[in-house]
Parts: sequence; C-alpha cells; structure tokens
Amino acid sequence: MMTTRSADHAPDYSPAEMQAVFLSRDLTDGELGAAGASAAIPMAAMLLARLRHAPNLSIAGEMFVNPYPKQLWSSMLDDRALGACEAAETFLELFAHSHRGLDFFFHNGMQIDQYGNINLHHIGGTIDAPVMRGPGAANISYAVTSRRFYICTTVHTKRTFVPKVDFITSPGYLQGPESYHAAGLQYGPKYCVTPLAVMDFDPETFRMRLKSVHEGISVDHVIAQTDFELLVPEHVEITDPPAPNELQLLRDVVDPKGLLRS
Amino acid sequence: MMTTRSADHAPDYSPAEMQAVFLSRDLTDGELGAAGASAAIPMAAMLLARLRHAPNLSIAGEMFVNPYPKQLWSSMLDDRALGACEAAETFLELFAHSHRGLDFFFHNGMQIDQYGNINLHHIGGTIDAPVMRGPGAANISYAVTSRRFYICTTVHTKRTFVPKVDFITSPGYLQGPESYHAAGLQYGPKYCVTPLAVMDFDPETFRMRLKSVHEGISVDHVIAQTDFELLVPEHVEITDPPAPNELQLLRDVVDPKGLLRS
Amino acid sequence: MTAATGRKTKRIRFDEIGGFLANTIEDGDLLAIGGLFKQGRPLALIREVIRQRLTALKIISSPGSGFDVDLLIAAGCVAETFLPAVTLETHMCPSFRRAVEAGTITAHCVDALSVVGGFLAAANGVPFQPVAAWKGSDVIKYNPLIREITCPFTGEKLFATKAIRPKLALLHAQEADEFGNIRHLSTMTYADQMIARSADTVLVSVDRIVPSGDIISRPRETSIPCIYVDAVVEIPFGAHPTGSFPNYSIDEAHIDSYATYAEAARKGSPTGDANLQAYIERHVIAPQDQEGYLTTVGGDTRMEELVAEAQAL
Amino acid sequence: MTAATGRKTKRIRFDEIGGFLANTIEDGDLLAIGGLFKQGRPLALIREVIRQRLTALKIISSPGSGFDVDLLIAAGCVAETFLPAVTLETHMCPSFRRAVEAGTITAHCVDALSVVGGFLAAANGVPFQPVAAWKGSDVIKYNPLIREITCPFTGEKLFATKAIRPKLALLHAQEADEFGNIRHLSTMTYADQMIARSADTVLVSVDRIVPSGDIISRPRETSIPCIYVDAVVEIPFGAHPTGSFPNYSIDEAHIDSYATYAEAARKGSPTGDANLQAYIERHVIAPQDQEGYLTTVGGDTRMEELVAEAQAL
Repeated sequence: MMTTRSADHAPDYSPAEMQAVFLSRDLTDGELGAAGASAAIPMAAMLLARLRHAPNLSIAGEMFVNPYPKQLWSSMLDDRALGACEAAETFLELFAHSHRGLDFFFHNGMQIDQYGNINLHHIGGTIDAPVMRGPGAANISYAVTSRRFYICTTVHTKRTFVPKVDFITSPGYLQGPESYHAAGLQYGPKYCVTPLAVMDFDPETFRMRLKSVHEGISVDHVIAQTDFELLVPEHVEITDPPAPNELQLLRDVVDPKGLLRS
Repeated sequence: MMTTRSADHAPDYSPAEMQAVFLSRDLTDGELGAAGASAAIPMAAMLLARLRHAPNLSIAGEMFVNPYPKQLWSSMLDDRALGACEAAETFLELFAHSHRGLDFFFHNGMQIDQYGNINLHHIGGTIDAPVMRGPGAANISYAVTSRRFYICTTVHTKRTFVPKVDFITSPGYLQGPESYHAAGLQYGPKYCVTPLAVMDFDPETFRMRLKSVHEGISVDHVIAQTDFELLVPEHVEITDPPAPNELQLLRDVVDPKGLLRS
Repeated sequence: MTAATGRKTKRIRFDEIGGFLANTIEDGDLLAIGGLFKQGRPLALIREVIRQRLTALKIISSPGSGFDVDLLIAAGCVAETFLPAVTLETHMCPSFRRAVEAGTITAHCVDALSVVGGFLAAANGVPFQPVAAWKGSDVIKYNPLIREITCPFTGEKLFATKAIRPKLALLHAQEADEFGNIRHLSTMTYADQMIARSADTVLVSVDRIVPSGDIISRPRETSIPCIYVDAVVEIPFGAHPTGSFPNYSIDEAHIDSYATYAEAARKGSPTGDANLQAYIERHVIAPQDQEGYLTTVGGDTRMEELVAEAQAL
Repeated sequence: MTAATGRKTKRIRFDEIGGFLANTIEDGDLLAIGGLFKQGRPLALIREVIRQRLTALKIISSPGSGFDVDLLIAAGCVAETFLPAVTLETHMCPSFRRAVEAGTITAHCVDALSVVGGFLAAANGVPFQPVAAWKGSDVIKYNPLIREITCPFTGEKLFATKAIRPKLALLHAQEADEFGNIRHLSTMTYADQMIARSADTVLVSVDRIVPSGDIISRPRETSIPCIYVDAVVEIPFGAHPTGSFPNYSIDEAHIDSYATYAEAARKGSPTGDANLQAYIERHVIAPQDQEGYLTTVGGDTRMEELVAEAQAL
C-alpha cells in the first residue's frame, strides 16, 4: 500500500485537467459517446481525444452531433457550449440512442457508492420526504444503452463516496454480481475519476478499487476521503500526468479560457 | 325518380371540375384536411375553398402544411405538386394526425360498395392469390382519425360500384349499422362524388343514396352504371353547376394548365 | 398561387397574454414549458403566469429545467412537478429544494425517457410509448408515468410511459409568421416540437415576427407548423434571462443574483423571504410590459452585451 | 476548434458501389428504399443491385413506391414486398401486378402506419410501436407486422406494429459531406430519416458532395447525421427517372416508356418479355457508369430539361 513515486512539487496542471486527460486516453478512435448536462471535463476529454488520437470519435448527445466549440463551458446542452455542429437533433434522438447504443457515457453524482451506483435525487429521508433534494437526473437509460460509462466527479469526500447511496438514480453494479445479473444489467462503470485518483471495479466482487492516485496525492488521503472500504492493491501507480502535447492541445485548442483551471 | 331540370346543352365545364367545385363548397373555413397520393380533384377542391370562402382552411397531408402550387398535378405527394409550403414535415406526421385528427380526408377506390367501403387491394381470388392485384393503399387510418371523408372517383361504372367489395382496404359503413358499431367505428363517408352524380348515405341503413345528378346526366344512367341497388329519393336535384366565379378561380388560379379538363 | 386573403392572424399583443392565459389554463392544470435549462425558456410568458396568480399548477418541461420553475415555485404557483432534472447547473435550484424538502410541492420522480416518451406518445396519438431501458434504477420504482408491459412479438418485458397531454404549452422561438408557423434558428430545439404536438393549446413567444412569404420560401426550416399553434406573440428578449440563440445569450449574472436571493431564503436568512419576494415584485409583478421588465434587468446596455456574446460564439 | 485531421472519409466511388453491396447484403435480405413514388428514389443504387444479380430480396420502402420496385421485380431480384402502395400513379405497376397475380412474389398486406411505425420503433430502439387506428379494415387481418395489444394505463385494445430493421437502406438526397452528413434540400423527406435510423447499414447517393464546413455552418439543415450513414456516393442525376428536387424533376416520359414495355409483357404480348428484358439490358446492365446510363436516357439535353422543369416550380 504505497505509491511508486512521490511528487515534491505541485503539479503544473489542475486536477480537472488531469481528469480530462486521463479520460481522453481511454476513448478509442471510431467510438460514439455522449455526456450529460454539467459536463466540462467529459467534453474536454472527448474533444482532446478527437484532436489527439481519435479523429473518428463521434460526440453525439441527445440533440447534436459533433460539436466544435471555441471554448469550454460548464454546460454542454446549449448553443453556447456547442459552437458549430455537424447536425442539430431533438429529444427524439434520446430514443434513437437506445437502438444502436453508445460506446460510452459520463455520469456524475451527489453520492457515489462502492458499487458505482449514483445518486442525484435525495440525501436522507425518502424520495417523497427528503432531507436534501438533489437535482434529479435527466437521463438514466445509459446504464442500459451505453456499453460502458465513466463516473467523473469534481468532489471526492466522505460525503460523496458513501457505502450505499440513499437512492439509485443510475445503477452501477447495484449490490454486487448477484443483484447486477438479476436486474438484467449488461454494462457498468469502467472508471471512477476524481480530483484525487482513478478507481476501477474488481471483476470478482464489482467493488470499487483504487487504480492510481494523481501526482501529489497519497493513497492514505484517498482512503481518508472515502467513506467505504476502498479495495487497494499492493501496488498503486501514480496516474500518468498529462504529457506536454496533451496539455498544450487542451489549453490552446480545447479550453483556451482555462475553465478547467478555474 | 326524375330530375328536376334537364340540360339540353353540353356543360361548359368538365366532370372533374364539377366534382372539385362540389367538394370545395362542402369544406368549411377553419377545417384541417388532407388527401392521398392521386388527388388532383381533392387538391383542387381544397385550394378553391381556401381561395373562395375558407381562407383559414389548413391543408396538411402527412408531410407538408399549406402548399401553394402554381398548377395542379396528378400526384399530391412530391415537391412538384406542392410548390411552396408553410412547413415541410416527414412521415412522423402520420402519427401526429392520429392525435388531433383531421376534419376531412378524400378516398378513391378500384371498387366502392353500397356501404361506402373501398377496395384498392385485389379483385377476384384472395389477397394471397388475386385475379387482379391493385396498388394497395398507403394510409388506411383516416377512417378512424378523420371526422368525415369523401369518396371521389373519376370512374363510375358497374365494375367500380359493386354490391360488396372483394377486400375492405378502408372501411366505410362495413355491412351497415350493426357491423359498423360493432367494429367501434365513429366516422364514415359523407359523400361519394363521381363524374355522374353525388351520393350520400341513408342515415338509417347507411346505404348509398343518390343525392344529385350532374347537369346532363340522367338518373337512369347513374342507376345503369351502378351494380347495386342505389337508393333513389322521389326527387333528385341536379348538382348545382359551377358558378362563374368558381370556375374562374378554378381555371385562372388553381388549375391554369387545365388538368381537370384533360 | 398566393396566400388567401381573409386569413385570421394568430398574433396577439403583449397586453393580450393575460387574457389568453385566463381562457386556456386554470389553477391545478398541467402546464408544459419549452426550451431546456437556460436556453429557449419562455420567461416573459412565465412572468405573466405569475402575474395572473395561477396556483396549484402541475409543471412539466423538456427534461432539463431550472430558473423559471424555481421562480414559479417561489411565487407560489406550483403544486406538482414532473421534471427529470431541476438545476441552475452552477447551483441547485433553491426554491425547488426548499419546497420539496418542506413538503409543500410534490416532485414526481421521472426521467428523460418517461417525459419525452410521454410527449411523443401524445404527439403520435397513442396512449403510451414503449421504453426499453431503466433496469436497475430506483427512478422506475416511484415514477407515476410508467407501467410494465410485455412485447406482443418477443415476449420480453419492457416499460410503457403514459401519454402526456398538457393543458397549455408555453414555448419560445426566434421567428414566426403571424399565422403561427414557428422557426427555431437555434441549434437546439430540445422537445419544443413534441410539446407543441402534445398540448391542447400552444402559445409561442418569438424574438421577431417575419412575413409569411419568408416562411413559405424555406418550408424545411419551419420547426412547428401553424396547425399546432394557437397564438404567437413577439416579445423582444422574451426568453431573458435564458438565452435565445443566435440572437442573444444567457444572462448568467442575473440568474446568479436570483439564486443568491432564493438561496438566502431557503437557508432561512432573516431577510431572505422579503428579498426574494422583492425580486418577484420588482421583476415580475411591477413591470407593465416587456420594456418595463428589461429596464429592471439592465436595459439596452445589458441586452447589447447579451447580443454581442451570442454573436461571438 | 476545427475539424480533426485524420478523419476517415465515407465517400465511395461509383465503381465501389458493387463491392459495398457485396459486403452488406445477401440474397434473401430485407432491403429498404428511401424516397416516395417518383421522388428521391436511389435509382442508380437500385440499378447496381440488379447488376449484382441479387435475388429473393425482401423489399420495404416508405409507404409509396413504384418504378424502382417494379424494375427490381422485372429483373428477378424480389421474393417478398412489404409495401403499402405500389403504383406509377398514372398507371398501375405492371411487373408487380403480374408477379403477384402469378404468385411468383408475396406482396404482404401492410399499410403506412404499420411500415412507418415499424421504422419508428426500430429507430427508437423499442420492439414495437403502438397504433390506435385500423378499425374495420381487412388490411389488419392479413398484415404480418401487427398484433393486438392492451394499453397498460387505459385498458383499451389497440395494435402494435413490429420494429423493422432492414439489412441495408438505400437512400438518395441532394447534398452530403464526405463524412456522411446528409442534407435534403427537397421539401419532402418522407421516411428517409427514420429508415436511416432503423437499418443496419445505410448507403446514400447524393447529387453533390459539399465541403464539411458547409454542413457545419448550417447544422439544423443536416437531415441525417453521419452517425447513421456508412457510405455516401456522389451520382449526378442518381435518382433519375425519379426527381431530386429542387435540382431536377421527374422524367415522366421515361417512366411511361418503361411502363409500356412492362405492361405489354404483363399482357403476354409476343415480344413483351423480350422488350422488357431489352430495356433492362440497355439501361441497367450495359452502362458501365452513370454517364453511360444517362446517355441511354437522353443525355445532357434531357437532363437540362428536367433541371429547367424543377427550377420553374
């Protein structure tokens, strides 16, 4: 339970930039993917992948195809955030995505649990009488229609990383293999990417497992910020930092206004 | 069983013009209607109504709204026949029409029977082994979704006006009130308009009834051209011929190339 | 052939909106709102709903909503919501949160496919839309719009979402002719077309009324044909503070300032409720017309900035 | 941000169509054809299907079809049709009639809602589409695509039409970029968009390939996004003898001349079959490319007439 390297200096990139770069590397040329509403990091990841190694990656949310924004915005679902596009669609496309499906999607959550389930509905109480009511989620169908998804959150604390979500807005691996298969689910989260670390899921137990910590972050810190028993392998890598050309493309072309650094 | 007037001279308008003018008068301002593919007379009727007394009549087939063609064409479902339009839609609209419904629609038939049922599928044999296979019908749903329809045919012979159609492509009053109500039908044909005459349907028996004969056509001729017992009232009017301003609008604006006279 | 003379206009004046609402919607009815999140929301029409003191409304929208719904709730107009996501994106919606947590409104647990499927079914004239997704989510356990169904061909179990027929839909678009042919110039149309086809009555605000000949010259660009529209009203900056691209962008600063008032009220600040109601009085109740409203939000100077931001995209 | 470099083109050459077909469709498969009646039918692609000697095809289309289906039947390519209406409008379809009456093809008894509903269901990723119509018609008694279903909300009986997933769709449009973003300029798009979303593979012929920047400058006008298109081929007058508005009109005279041959063959004229097969040999089998085909149908002179007719509308 130790990191292979440690960094003495503060990284010259932001956590959000690290997240975007990590995710971009995992996207493959020719794939079709989408992200939800608040999706600056996922949008950056897709745009960077398209520029760097995946020119045939298609970005198709419910209502547009292949946007070419001049800068990043916190939203992804208005004209401002899309810039020019190859096609403008409507919510009819929501159903169309169910047909051929997506290769990947990005989820966020107020609560994320050890099986990668996501909660955006309420914390405490019940759905009808919540202590804290969240925004809800526009689209919960991608757990079924997207061949993999990523959990990407800008907050990694014990309040967000809980043993069991109070409400399953979008399912990850439910309560593990038995419940997952019983529900007829076929796909699930591949990575959970936070400002601190990258987690994947143990193929036997479907529980969240530390994969790598970002430069300057200790394994113990990640454990301390997680309110469930994170599986931690003997050897935890440091997340491969952004290469100069990745950072340059990200800053010069994808995010010239520095949204990911603000 | 006699006509109230007889005409010694040949009318100075064609049977198709008479049909278009008669139908146009029955369309009311503010209504929404459509016609199928081979629909020169219905199109003329709608355009004439819009010009003469129904400026708020909406013409909306499955795939366009309010066309402004420069001339009539035999088809109604290509760009040529539409001219400019207020909106271009797609076949999705086929379903949309099921929601609010139409006020009126026009049908044609290879066979038309005494209850206003229409056959466009086959004559003789069975649907799987027909003696004569017809074109079929694109849309059979208007019997349910259009609040009334007109049967408009350019052929009035014993071959087309048969006691019972070999195949019900689109239902009229089926086999009369009992079967009509049992099938859950609510709407039906209002008039059957041919080059010879106008028929309506007896409200008790739902059987076809002669309403008026066109100028120059005798009641006996209509009876002779009809292979079922047409109900004929004591007194049969002559169809009110096109008024000068109707004919002028029809020829100058709607049908300047004279398709209805060819 | 040219357009018929004698055709009735569907154009109404700003001062006729109140009467139109009075004739088409009552307390407790289902109201549908077009646009999504911070784009294409018919805010000028929404403010008139508040001025009409409508109450106990049921609110439905395209799957993403925020500012206008929060404002309607703060003004006491809402009893129930059928909204998949309610957020200001950079903030949660304070009045929505507060009302749901206090139990003063019922926020039904729905998602995008159930709402869009419901509009689609209504637009298609059928009682339900099949949906093949949703496995494993708690949303389906509480969603009042859905039932299980068996496919008559494959025998597979899937879901049906119920047709949604709003009493009134309020939409905003960029252009229309006076006969109610609507043209979106924005890239995003969201669910506006489906909502127009599903609602009993449709009122659309537009940035600009254009000549009928302009609509007829480009029929493919008509997004909602006149047969689905009951009235159209020209309201410059009628979507403000949401955006109406490509004409003007989103007034994030105004939305933030509203959120600050609403969040303070939610947190029980001593002056919170008074300040939130003062916002409503100043921006919603007091203005006599759109020009009056625009004066309260920065007038021409601010509008020119929003136009410039949209043009720079 | 500009388009990525290294993006693969989806544009193929005319002489690659045969290979594309060989890789994507086999004898007996379900082939979908875009357009309707005499507009927007991908005739150059259909002629290549005949040249490939494909047989026993099942043919589906938007609800109206005619010339191309009749030609495919005359050429011996077809075993079954799922076509609501089959007509040349001014004539019935001779080869279709002849084959159905002789029992050499099976013409399934379907209507517009069952076919459009089937495309819609497939495009929507669901196994069926509900339909609330059809009472009283004999079409539903024989239609293989439909079943009765009960609404889970209202208990009412209605129908379900089965999702249709063609193996290959052939479409024709006016413009596309090389990445497969398709733009119809015609007023009528019919079911092309739904067909593209429902088929396993989609090949589109267009009158003209345009720069990608042109597509991006007007995203609302893209009718079929590249994600639903596998290959695109520029074929001038590729819809001939059907029309591709606003670029060129329908060649009624050519369709009439075909109908005369086919009708004589149907009626058993002594030279009927030979003349019909000579038509196919001359216009379909012999031409090496589109230029060769156009020469057989009147060449530039005739094409200029059809362009002029479209422009005069």
